[in-house]
Amino acid sequence: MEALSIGLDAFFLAPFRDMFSLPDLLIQVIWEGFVSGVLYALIALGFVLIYKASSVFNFAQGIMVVFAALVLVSLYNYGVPAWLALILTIGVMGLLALSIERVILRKLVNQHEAILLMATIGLTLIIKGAGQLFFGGEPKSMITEELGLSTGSSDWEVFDGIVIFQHIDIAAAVIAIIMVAALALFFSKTRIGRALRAVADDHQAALSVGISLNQIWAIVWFASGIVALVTGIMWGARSDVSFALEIIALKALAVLILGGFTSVPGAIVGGLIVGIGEKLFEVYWGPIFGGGVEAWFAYVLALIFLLFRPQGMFGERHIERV
Amino acid sequence: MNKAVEVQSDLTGNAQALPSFPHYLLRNAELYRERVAMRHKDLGIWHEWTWPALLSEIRRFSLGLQQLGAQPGDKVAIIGGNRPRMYWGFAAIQALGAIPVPVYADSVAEEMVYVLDHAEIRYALCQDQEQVDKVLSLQEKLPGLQCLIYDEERGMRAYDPDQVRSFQSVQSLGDQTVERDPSAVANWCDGIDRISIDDLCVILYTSGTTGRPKGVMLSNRNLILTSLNANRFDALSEQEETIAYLPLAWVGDHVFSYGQSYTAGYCVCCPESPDTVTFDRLEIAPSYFFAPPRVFENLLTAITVNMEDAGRVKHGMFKYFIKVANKYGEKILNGDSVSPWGRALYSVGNLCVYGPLKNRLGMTKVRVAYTAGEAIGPDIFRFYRSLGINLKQLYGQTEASVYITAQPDGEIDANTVGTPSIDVEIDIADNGEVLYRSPGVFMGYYKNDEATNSTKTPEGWVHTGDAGFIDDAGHLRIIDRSKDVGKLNDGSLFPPKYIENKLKFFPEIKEVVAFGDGRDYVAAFVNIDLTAVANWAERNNIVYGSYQELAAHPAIYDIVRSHVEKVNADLAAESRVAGAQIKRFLVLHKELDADDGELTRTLKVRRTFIVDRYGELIEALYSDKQEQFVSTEVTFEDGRTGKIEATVKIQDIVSNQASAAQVAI
Amino acid sequence: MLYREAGQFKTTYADDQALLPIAQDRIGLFIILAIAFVALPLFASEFFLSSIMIPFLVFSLAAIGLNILMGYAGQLSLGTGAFMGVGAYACYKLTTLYPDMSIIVVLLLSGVFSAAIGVVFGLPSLRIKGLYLAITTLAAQFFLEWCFIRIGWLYNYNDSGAIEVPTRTILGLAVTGPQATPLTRYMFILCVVTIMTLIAANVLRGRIGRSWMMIRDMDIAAELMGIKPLNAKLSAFAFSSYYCGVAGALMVFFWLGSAEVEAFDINHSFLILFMVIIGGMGSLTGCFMGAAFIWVLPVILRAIPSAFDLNLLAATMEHISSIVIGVLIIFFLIVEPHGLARLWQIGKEKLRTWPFPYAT
Amino acid sequence: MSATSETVATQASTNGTSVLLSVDNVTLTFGGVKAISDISFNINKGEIRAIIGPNGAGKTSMLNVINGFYHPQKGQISYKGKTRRRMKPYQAASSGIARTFQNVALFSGMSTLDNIMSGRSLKMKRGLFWQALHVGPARQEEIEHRAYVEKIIDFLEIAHIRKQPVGKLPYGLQKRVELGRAMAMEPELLLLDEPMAGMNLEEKEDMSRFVLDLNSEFGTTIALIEHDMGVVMDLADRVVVLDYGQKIADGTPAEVQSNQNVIDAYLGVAS
Repeated sequence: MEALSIGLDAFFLAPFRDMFSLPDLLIQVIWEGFVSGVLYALIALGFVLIYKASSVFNFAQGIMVVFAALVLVSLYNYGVPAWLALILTIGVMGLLALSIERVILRKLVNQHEAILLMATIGLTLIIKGAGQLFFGGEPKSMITEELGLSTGSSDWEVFDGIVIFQHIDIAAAVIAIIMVAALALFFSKTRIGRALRAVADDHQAALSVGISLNQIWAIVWFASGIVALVTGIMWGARSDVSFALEIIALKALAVLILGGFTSVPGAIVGGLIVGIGEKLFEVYWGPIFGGGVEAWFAYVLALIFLLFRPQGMFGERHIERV
Repeated sequence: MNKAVEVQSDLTGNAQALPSFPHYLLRNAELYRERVAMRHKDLGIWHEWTWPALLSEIRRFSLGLQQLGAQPGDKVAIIGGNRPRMYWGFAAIQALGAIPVPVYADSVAEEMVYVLDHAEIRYALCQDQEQVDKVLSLQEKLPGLQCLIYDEERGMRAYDPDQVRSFQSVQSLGDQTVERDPSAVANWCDGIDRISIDDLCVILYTSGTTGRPKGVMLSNRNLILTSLNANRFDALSEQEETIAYLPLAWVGDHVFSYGQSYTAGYCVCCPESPDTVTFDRLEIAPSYFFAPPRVFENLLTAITVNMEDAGRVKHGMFKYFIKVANKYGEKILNGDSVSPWGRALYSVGNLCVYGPLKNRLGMTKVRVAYTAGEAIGPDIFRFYRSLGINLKQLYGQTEASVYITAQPDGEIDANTVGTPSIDVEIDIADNGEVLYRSPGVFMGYYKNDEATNSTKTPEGWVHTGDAGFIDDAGHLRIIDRSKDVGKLNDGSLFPPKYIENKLKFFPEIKEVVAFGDGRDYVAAFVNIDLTAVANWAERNNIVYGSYQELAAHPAIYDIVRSHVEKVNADLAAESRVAGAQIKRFLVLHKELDADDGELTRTLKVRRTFIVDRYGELIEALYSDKQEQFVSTEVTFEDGRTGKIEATVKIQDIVSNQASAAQVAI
Repeated sequence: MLYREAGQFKTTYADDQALLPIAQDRIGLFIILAIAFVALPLFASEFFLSSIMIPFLVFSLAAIGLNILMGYAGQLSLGTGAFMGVGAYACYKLTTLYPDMSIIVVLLLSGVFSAAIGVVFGLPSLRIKGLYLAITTLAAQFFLEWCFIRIGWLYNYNDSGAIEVPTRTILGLAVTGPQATPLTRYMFILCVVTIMTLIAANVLRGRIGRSWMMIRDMDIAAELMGIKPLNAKLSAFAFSSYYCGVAGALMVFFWLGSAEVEAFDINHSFLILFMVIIGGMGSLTGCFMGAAFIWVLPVILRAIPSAFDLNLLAATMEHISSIVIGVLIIFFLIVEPHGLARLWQIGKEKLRTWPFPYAT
Repeated sequence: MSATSETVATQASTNGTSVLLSVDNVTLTFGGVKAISDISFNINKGEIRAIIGPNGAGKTSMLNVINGFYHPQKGQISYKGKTRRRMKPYQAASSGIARTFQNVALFSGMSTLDNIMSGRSLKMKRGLFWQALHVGPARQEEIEHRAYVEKIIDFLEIAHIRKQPVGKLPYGLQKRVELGRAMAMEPELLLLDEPMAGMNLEEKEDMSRFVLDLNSEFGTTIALIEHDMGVVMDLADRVVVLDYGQKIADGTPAEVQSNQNVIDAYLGVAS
């Protein structure tokens, strides 16, 4: 009995006592979580863009992030000026999108979702292999300063403590917000954006707008390529540009479960929940389990969530017909 | 118990024969205790009966039938498809001294009533509800009918159980008899021993191209001696396997699947259903196979059509090796000398094409295959032989218990029907008609002495009704029905079937009716083969809505015309028939159909019927009209009748002039 | 062409429902088994046995496990590696706790643990379908990986964090550990894989296998035929995980000799997944084909540079083989989504109907 | 079984035939939309009962309620004297209700034989152990059921497609296989959702024959939805007519045909 009550206390009460005893740490943890949440959300955003338009669950989004960052860094290392490298990288991502549409998607029209998913897993292998072949497998540093991003940090004194904000993190948050806003504008204000929305609902309707399905697919893959590039820069700036990122990117899957496969707001909210949640869990509950719980928290959270709401936060319940 | 009878056999000396098929059943049950006598694919697998098991089934049924009151001399109809119980019926009935009368299961009620009534049927063994219903609908016309026995249970609940019984219930009647009186089995055997070799064995009704069917009475002697001789001719043993798929009431099936099986002791396999014969044949791989030319034609058409869909390389390879087979295959089969290169090529072809093809056709193990009933196209005949299948022709009749002539191994010619079978004598009458005499010659037509006397001479010679001659090698050649061979107004010879067969050998052409007797020139109706033509149309993007539309298509006319021209060229090359070239033809707007009475049940053309039915079309052929409207009454599969109407185009042909040299001859 | 089936007929349902009803298939299988059981042990080099055949068999078994779940029961899984890990750690714990227990018993029991864990993570499959389910298996993958690292008890608190395979004998012959020869290990694995494949084939053609396929093809109809989705799905998870678990134990005990958590990571799960995709979902033959392809292809690719005296780094070939496999996966999905097994089946059908293009 | 409240039914109908299933005041709504409102009717043992009505009349929903796929908000279903409010589809299956679907719902990856064998799932009892070895009882069981299934194959005349995958079969044959699968369950009550939809005349005649034979030879009670009035009039003993989720008529084919409501709602529209 004694042991049990201690255990319950350790799990259900002690972490909260810790939170309130050191509020500055709590704020720091939440901030850290918020920033990684933003990055999860960005990756998830890439998924959502593609899934909405083509029902392809793009497993390669994670590797695209790595790939974009690698291309950028490597180009710079070859002596290309940073701004030009950025433009060239955008070009490379465009080319990638186009060839994916031409070589893979076009051949797999109307196939089952699971088959499309597996095709993107194959794509992951190809991009990964090519990335390692051309740029080497070892981690590289992001050219943060060369791109005009600050690497400093600011301190904020609060609750008798200090909370440190890395400038790059602030930039990440700001850029992410700009990006989401831009996408929202793109979707609602441009002709192509509207067509993209139409495509998500009804392929025929999209055709009547006068844009071919193939074009739309190329465009969404390009768009998520750019999202990947931005994600890659931000993430690279915080740590290194390495293939380990690919595994972390899988967390975006958990984000998608929370937010739903087709919802942009869902991706953002889901990303933040996962980001903040796993940091809090790691710091306050992690010690109970011996640490390292970040590795699985997102998935288990998603799993528990799924059991209660299989359609996701923003998804609608389907009535099955027979 | 097995009393062998010494029978005189003119050509080959004395032969041992048992007096009846039930005797052979008893013998086989002793002799071949472990051998499978019969197989039936039912419910997905092959059920087997060894000879002793077969004996037991037949005896139980026979005893049950006896309980139902069957007497020696009673006629028992057997109406159904190739199912074991139908075959068991024969021996079970014969064991009681009664006479089985197999009836074509697909004959319509009126046809059936004639036969059942004429044969004074007392019992009927029916396959299923359909046949039972058919017989019951004729009940008032069949006063002697005692009881119906059915094989398949389905739908048979609502019938009077005294009048309509299941096969099993009759068998259990038999079982009860044995329970009551254990000596019943011995008595049953004694009954068999009382059967004499000269007793009536079976009555087979011939559908006949004209007039009422005639009941051919065959004695035990007829069938048993013929079967024994046939077995000896092709060295058939108890090792053979055959598949029974032809109509039970047809003499061919009766001899192949019953007579020869009982005398040789070989196994007969019944297919699952008529639709699955091809597949079932593949599974069984018979060693002794019989089919009318039509089956071989259809098979070849199917092969050709199938290969059209093959890839180019494979198709090319197929064509090449078929050519190789054409060149060497028959020679190798006949044991003639072939160059080592030819043999090598042929064995490669055998590996790549012939072997697999025979495998797909289920003919891998075929030792002897026969075609008979009609003339087979020489190309078709050679095709199968070149694959290494020992296909042979035989010439036979119901009245002869099948065998009149057959080709011995190694003496094969597509144009002949072989040498006289064992114990058969052949004579050619002055008018060219073929006559024969043999132990198989029938007893007479049942209740029709007039017909018997006009067919069979007091000396035992039988008129075949076919015209033919014996060639230098001693082989018989058949030209046509002797009464059908006619003359054009200019006196030239007109053998219609000869012409028709030549045309029918083209895959696109299914049936031809040629006219010319007493006319100025030869003209013809052509029936296209829907399978072959539809496939061709599909490949050439020809759109059509119906058979009628397809038949009237100009492209079809072009094809047919080119075939007619080829036949004309052939005819022109033979002085005797050069005058019989086709001048005008039309493609019929409907398929000739047995349901409409245009074909016999064995799918032979009913010429006189067609002349009546399509008189206006024939007149149009002999006028200068370019088309003719026609309205025809048809019977649909469900028995309803309707009319189809069409305007049929008529095509002229510029005929080849017989060469001057030939005219001079 | 090679199939001459004329004359092969069945007189009982037992024959008709045999695993290999065609005589030629039986002969073919017999030849393959003869090579595997007789020719290879006699003639193959140690390198060939230990670097190609043993991993090939291990992966085949794991692929069978995944294929049962994915190809037959239609439940997507990305956690194969972790389930293999459960088997491996269970085997290690059991054999170190009870050193006297026969290694065969230990091996078979270790699958039970993996099956139990599989059932736990399969529970969500009752409410979750398709891609969503993949996430729960990912949860299993990462959670279990974490367990393998953090729970020291699992590896007996080794400093290295790895499990080291002790020597175990059967009838005095060392089958695991450093003393076991590649030949012994190969023969042991071969027997296990052969028997387990046979069992899988039997289960798949019976009521249970059919219930999985019913759920896969049309879950609503299956339920209306009286299949309880709970039983069908969980039994598929259990059966599949059992196979993965045994494969994992075999991998460590009979191939690697020692293993850390990396041996069971997500990449490993993907590797098995690729084998199933390329081999063919819903086909046992495909599992072997896929395993051979994915395992042997890189070996060949690695051998190419040395054959041409090219001085390429091993890592480079690794990358190239990754690209090649990726391309092949996409190629197969485009050309034949059912993988090598379907290609084989199509080819076989061609040979059966030869010279015709299709059966009539 | 947990969610069933059982009451012993005292219904024995007036004309001596016993009621197999009765639907009492059933209402079914989807998100506020009424698919079925307050419908009552019954199915007698051994009869062929047709449910007809224009598109969207709630016919398929009715079948879905009967076999437990939908749970009605109001009303109850009594089957063989037991009243259930909520029933799982597999419970319906094990209590002897089988069905076919409007759009063929075969197991497309399996052969005709396996599809029909799948209908025997409930009848097969052998556990994993015997299945794994495939000797002894499991094998024996498989063979026994195969024999039963072969009778169905024979009954439906589909021997020639026994080993073919169902996905590639023509539609008419698929419907036949689906009927076979339902028959394999040896149901007491068989629900057929438009068994003849999309068939040509010949196929319809075959199917009608099978339905009638099935009813008379196996004694299976049949409830079917059908659009073809001719077929319904030929097959059905009694007909219930639905329109916009409400029952507008119930009686013999002749009665229904002369019912003014039906003529207005259904026949009027159709002609």
